[in-house]
Amino acid sequence: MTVCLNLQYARGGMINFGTVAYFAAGAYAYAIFTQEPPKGLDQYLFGFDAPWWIGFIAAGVASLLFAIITGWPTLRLRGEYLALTTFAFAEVLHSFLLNERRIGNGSVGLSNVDRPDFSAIGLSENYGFMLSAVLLLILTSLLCRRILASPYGRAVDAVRDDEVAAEAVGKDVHRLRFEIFVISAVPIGFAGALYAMITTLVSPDLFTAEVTFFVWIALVLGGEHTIKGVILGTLALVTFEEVVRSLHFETVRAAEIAASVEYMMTGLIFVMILRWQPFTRFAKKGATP
Amino acid sequence: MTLIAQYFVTGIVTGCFLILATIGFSLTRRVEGFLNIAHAEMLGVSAFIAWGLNTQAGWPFLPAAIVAIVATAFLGLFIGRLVYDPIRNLGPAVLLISSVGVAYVIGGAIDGIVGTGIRSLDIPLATTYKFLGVRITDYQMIVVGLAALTGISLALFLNKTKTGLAIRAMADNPALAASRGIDVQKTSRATWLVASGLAGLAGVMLAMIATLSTDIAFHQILQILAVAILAGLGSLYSVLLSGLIVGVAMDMSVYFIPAGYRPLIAFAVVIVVLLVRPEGLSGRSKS
Amino acid sequence: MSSDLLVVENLRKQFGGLKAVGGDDGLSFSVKEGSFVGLIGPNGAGKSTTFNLISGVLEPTAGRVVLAGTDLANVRSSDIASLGLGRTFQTPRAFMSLSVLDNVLVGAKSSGENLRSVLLGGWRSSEPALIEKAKAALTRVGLEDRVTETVSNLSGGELRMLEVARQLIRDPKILLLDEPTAGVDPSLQGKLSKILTDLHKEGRTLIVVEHNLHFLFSIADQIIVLQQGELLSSGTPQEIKTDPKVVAAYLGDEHAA
Amino acid sequence: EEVTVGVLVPLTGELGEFGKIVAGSVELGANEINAVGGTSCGNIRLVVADTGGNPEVGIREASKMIESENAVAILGPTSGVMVALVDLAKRTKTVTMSPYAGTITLNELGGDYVYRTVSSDLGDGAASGLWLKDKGYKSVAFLVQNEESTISPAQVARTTLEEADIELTDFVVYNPGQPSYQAELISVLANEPDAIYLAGGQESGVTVIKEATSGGFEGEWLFTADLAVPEIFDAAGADLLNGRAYVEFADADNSLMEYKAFEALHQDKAGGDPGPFAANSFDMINLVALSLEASGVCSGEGINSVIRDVVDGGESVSSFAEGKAALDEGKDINYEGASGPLVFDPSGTVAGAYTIQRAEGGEWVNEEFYPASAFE
Amino acid sequence: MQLEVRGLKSGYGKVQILHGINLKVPSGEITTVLGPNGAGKSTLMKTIAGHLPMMEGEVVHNGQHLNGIGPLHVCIAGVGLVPQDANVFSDLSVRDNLNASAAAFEGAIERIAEVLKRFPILQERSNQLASTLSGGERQTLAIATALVAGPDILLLDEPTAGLAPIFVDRIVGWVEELAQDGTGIAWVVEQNPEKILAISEDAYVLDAGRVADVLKSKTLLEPGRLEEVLLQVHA
Ligand SMILES: Nc1ncnc2c1ncn2[C@@H]1O[C@H](COP(=O)(O)OP(=O)(O)OP(=O)(O)O)[C@@H](O)[C@H]1O
Ligand SMILES: Nc1ncnc2c1ncn2[C@@H]1O[C@H](COP(=O)(O)OP(=O)(O)OP(=O)(O)O)[C@@H](O)[C@H]1O
Ligand SMILES: [Mg+2]
Ligand SMILES: [Mg+2]
Repeated sequence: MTVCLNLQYARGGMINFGTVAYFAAGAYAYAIFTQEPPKGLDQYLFGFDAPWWIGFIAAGVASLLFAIITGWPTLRLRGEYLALTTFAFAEVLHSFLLNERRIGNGSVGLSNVDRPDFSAIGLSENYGFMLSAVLLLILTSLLCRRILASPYGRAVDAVRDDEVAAEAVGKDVHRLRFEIFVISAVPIGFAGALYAMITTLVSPDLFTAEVTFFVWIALVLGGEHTIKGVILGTLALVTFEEVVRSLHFETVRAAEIAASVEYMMTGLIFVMILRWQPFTRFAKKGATP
Repeated sequence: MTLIAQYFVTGIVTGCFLILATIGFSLTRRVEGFLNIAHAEMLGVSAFIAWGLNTQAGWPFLPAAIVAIVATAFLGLFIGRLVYDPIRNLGPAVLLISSVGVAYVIGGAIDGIVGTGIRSLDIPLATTYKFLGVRITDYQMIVVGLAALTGISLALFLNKTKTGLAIRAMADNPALAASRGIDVQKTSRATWLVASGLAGLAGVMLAMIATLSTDIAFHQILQILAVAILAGLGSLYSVLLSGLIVGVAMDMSVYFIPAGYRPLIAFAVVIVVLLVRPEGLSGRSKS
Repeated sequence: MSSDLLVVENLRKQFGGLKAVGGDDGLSFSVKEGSFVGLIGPNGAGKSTTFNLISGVLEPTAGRVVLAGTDLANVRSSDIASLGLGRTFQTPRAFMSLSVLDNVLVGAKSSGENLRSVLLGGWRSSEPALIEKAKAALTRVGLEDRVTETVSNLSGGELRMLEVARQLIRDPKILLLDEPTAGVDPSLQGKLSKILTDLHKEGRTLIVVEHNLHFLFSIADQIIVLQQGELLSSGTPQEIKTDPKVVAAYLGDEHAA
Repeated sequence: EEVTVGVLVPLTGELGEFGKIVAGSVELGANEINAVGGTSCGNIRLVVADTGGNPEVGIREASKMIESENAVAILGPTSGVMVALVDLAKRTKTVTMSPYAGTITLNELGGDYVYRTVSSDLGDGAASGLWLKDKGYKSVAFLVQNEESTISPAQVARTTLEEADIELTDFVVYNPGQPSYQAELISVLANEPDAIYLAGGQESGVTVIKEATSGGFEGEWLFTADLAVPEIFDAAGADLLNGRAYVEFADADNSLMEYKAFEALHQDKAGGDPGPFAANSFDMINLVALSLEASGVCSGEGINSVIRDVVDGGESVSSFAEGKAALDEGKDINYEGASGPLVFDPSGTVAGAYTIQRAEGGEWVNEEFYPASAFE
Repeated sequence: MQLEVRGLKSGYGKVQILHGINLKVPSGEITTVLGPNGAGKSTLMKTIAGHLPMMEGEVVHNGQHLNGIGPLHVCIAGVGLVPQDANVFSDLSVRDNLNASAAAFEGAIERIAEVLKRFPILQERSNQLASTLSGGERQTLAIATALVAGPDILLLDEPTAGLAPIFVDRIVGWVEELAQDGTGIAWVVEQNPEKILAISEDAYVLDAGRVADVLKSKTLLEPGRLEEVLLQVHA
């Protein structure tokens, strides 16, 4: 549980355009690079059997490349259209991975993904991953902070608020948007790699639109504007999910009822949290402007 | 050649279903200003009410369908007032996520009440007609007919009636609308009724052509989104065109590439069109 | 003798069937370096559209704009701005999520706007000077008390002055102002007129769209009058005031005196 | 004293129907076991969780069962979840077992800690292919849901047909969850095949059946296991199926004594006939209990070390009670399951038998039985 | 018949902007409201029209209390507002703007016809989206949409900002006629104050959320007097 909690934690740290596509790109890249070459029933074509850190770098590079590919044509889009088009790209990637068996083994996915050996540095696996996730999170937030607190971040905000006016003072809107788009994809790729290590499996099923929803939800729950709020929101969401799931059922009927009630509860609590916004307030209180 | 024509016609039908499913969604987006993810679940609500009345209570299809549509409309109104009204000023992102929550609640409730398994209405098997070698069933014709009817009547409603005009004015600038004698609350209620009623209609169509499982409704949200984006969010007339484009593109694609790629096609079309027209087909920019 | 800084040649813009600028033949005029031009005309004459065409916000249907020898065809509006052109908008455009100070700072060209210097932190040393400059600009437009506020708290007139401040920090060679006094109270109008004459004295070129003629005629040295997208008249304020065509189309009787 | 066994099945989503059968059957088994005093590790306590068929949820739920509930075994995951759990099972030394995960991926990954009481999908494919060939169709169209568990058997069946020179008019892979499958059907119908092989879920299956029929399809059908439920007659309409439709699924040999006993038990305790995979599920819990008993070690490791032995060599037993008695006497046992003899191959998979049933009078009735030996 | 504002306090959220305003807008008269930027003129207008909640005080029109009844009922009670910004439905055509604004009122059809006659530009542009109108055209439309309701009291928040002098003349003339027909008008003014002061009775000078001075408008027309008053306020 801790592992998964912290993984989500890391995932939630990716703000801005966080969508499942870059996450998947990272995870797949990691899997492909560390995978043994195909054999037997495997239908994928590549597998480089590289050590985990090469896979990790590859994950960052892959999501970077994917961000470049998707970012370039979508530059002209704004606001919701941009968000929804990246969403569309994610769906395309999903459908592609599902149908194109030569890359990721189709719907089966790649299983038994390599993971680094933490025992070498004297850590149990769970703590190892937890630590990596936290590390990734901290690095990412620091990076975000650094970028957002600079004139660069100011320009990015300005572009978001009013593109025409930003251009009128000489801001290269295209460059700024493209850069921020690409930069924010990289940590997501890394998180994807981490995720692949933890689950030891990548398959299209893991990277559905729900993951994107999850990120959005976390963002909104925590209030969109402070990094702290985002982290809080994610934590709250994960904890909440865990609490709902931590009840165990000893009869089938109970589990069955619980399954539908759980959905309803989850939904209800979203609605209520959003209505009264406790986390936003908390984050605002603690945040230094 | 007939084969291609057949794909085209099927595509039109698919498109018309998408239109029915999307148009209420777009209306909500336009007036209430957010993407109502729970819209897809409203289709499910209506489909299952129709199913329940039809197969469990033994009603004929038509009254069951009408009751389902009306009930869905009022449920939508109820949810709108209960959930969305109080948080309207918190912004579209909050509303959107709340609607995900609502979708969960509805989905869970349907799951709990109806349970898993397969359901279909107690109606005769579709009858197929052939025109110039191209097949079309009576149910498909109903879908096409209703899509056309809905499109036209919605256009008339929005342009020619006071309520329609009020809906558009309020969508644009609610504060000003109030100062121009438009009852914002009443209008908002009317919108929820109409949008949910449209979802109800699409749900009944869904029940008519598809086999119902508890999650089939939610599966539709991706395509609804695709059509809505392509149309230009919140624009209504372009939904008609964009539904047809997506439907035809998806179905025609089956002729050329494996059918598994159908959803990919829907979004690929969206991406391609948006690259040419960044604000969707309607091309209306919102600053 | 100073040369033409801005040349507009046969410029035309159509929206659907509506000929907003340039009529059939296109609009042509030129502006000398260091001059102070007033651009007036009835509502819907195409003044704002002309600004949008010059600054690259809109693409012309035909014709061209030459700024300091550079043909602006296919030059992006951010690049035009970098060439030294500044402009304000008729409806004030503020960056709503930023503070008043940051709104002005966005106008500055900071070294901290490329990623390398952001990551290395090299921009920090130059920032204080920019902030001073921004504060000075805010003082000049009378917003010195509101530096840290968020812009959504500003009133209509204040927003307009904020936009002027954002341009001041940029030191533009040529500045296009679209109705700078609309909604600005008389005492601030005085400030504004002082700012503009100062800028003029510093040798900058100004083009100002205004309906407030008392204000404009007292500071501009040349007036261009548009009507239905076409050049109706041009000349010194004195000439314009008495031009019967202008009186009929724009000024109305009482100004004729 | 208790020993915890996790039941991880889909209770919601497309496979919910099967998940319930499996969970119910495991519960039945556990009650039987506890009724005779439980294992030497104590009574069996079940914890049940829903995966909704989602591997990520599966991993999370399984980790929790193992970490916070000390489950010694996880029973019932579907294919996708099962594959996702392989690594976790081996790492945490927890036995993971499925009664219906036919996925071919497990043919490679399974074995240690990972078992199934059902044969691999490849067997299904082979059985279907065999049947289509034997039936003497000249042309067959394939409609296959876009999932590994349907595609891989379909590919095996396809090979069989190709070898037998039967014309394959279409091989359509479609996505489930659509309101209509008209587009996918166009070319299939245009080619007028003798039969359609439909490997899909229930919801898509029913729609496809209706749309094909109303579109003028007059040939016969062969379905795969998902449609082997009685509800299909209600949903699709019995007249569309009677005399024209067949279904293939991995099945217990219901001529066996052991199966009959299970059937009777099911009738008695749960009411009604056991559904698909019920016997396989019943066997899982018995295997776990017997292994616990045999090894005397109350952990996944204990189960794993003896699970192959309790089904091989020794006195034949067909229930937990019998096995317990035999073990108490110090004998080796050979558990003969309700679903068949249960011998694990190196990948932890049992060899399976397959049944073809025919639609008749609104019911599935037996048509053909392929014992495991048919595929040697 | 008149609109009377007594001891009005209001603001945005917890921030109080207006600190007790007293104001009368008699029927058939034009009352000007002036003051420096940020004095609270728009806030006053918005509060009267029901867009901002009142913290204290009351607004009475025709014996009816308008406190807290919301913008719709203020409008129905006969008080119309032309806001300073966002004052048209930008996604609607000019014609639909007028129709939507008239929908709830009797006699609106005739008033629409009259408005179109007075401002032929609106007729010409009747199918154009309001968002694409020029600044002045939009301002004209904004006033027109408020007038088609036939209000008893009209609140104008800088209605002539950005209008060409010739248009200003026309609007001033029109408003004067309305006043003669009995409409009470509150006019927030900055540009062209002379034209409005010339036809108005009382002038309220606002500063920092308070009424700094109430004068006869005509007195402000003396050369330099206006600047003097405003500068005094600033000091
Ligand atoms: N996007 C557009 N689509 C259609 N017509 C437009 C568009 N933008 C402007 N127009 C029209 O072009 C004409 C010129 O508009 P412009 O804004 O340039 O006028 P202006 O001279 O600035 O007037 P004002 O003094 O009222 O601001 C107007 O009639 C306007 O309606
Ligand atoms: N939405 C808001 N939230 C908080 N404060 C606001 C808001 N709008 C305006 N203010 C503040 O209220 C004060 C009065 O604003 P108001 O708009 O009423 O001024 P005004 O007199 O109309 O000025 P102008 O002539 O510039 O339009 C200003 O100090 C402004 O900063
Ligand atoms: Mg203009
Ligand atoms: Mg104001």
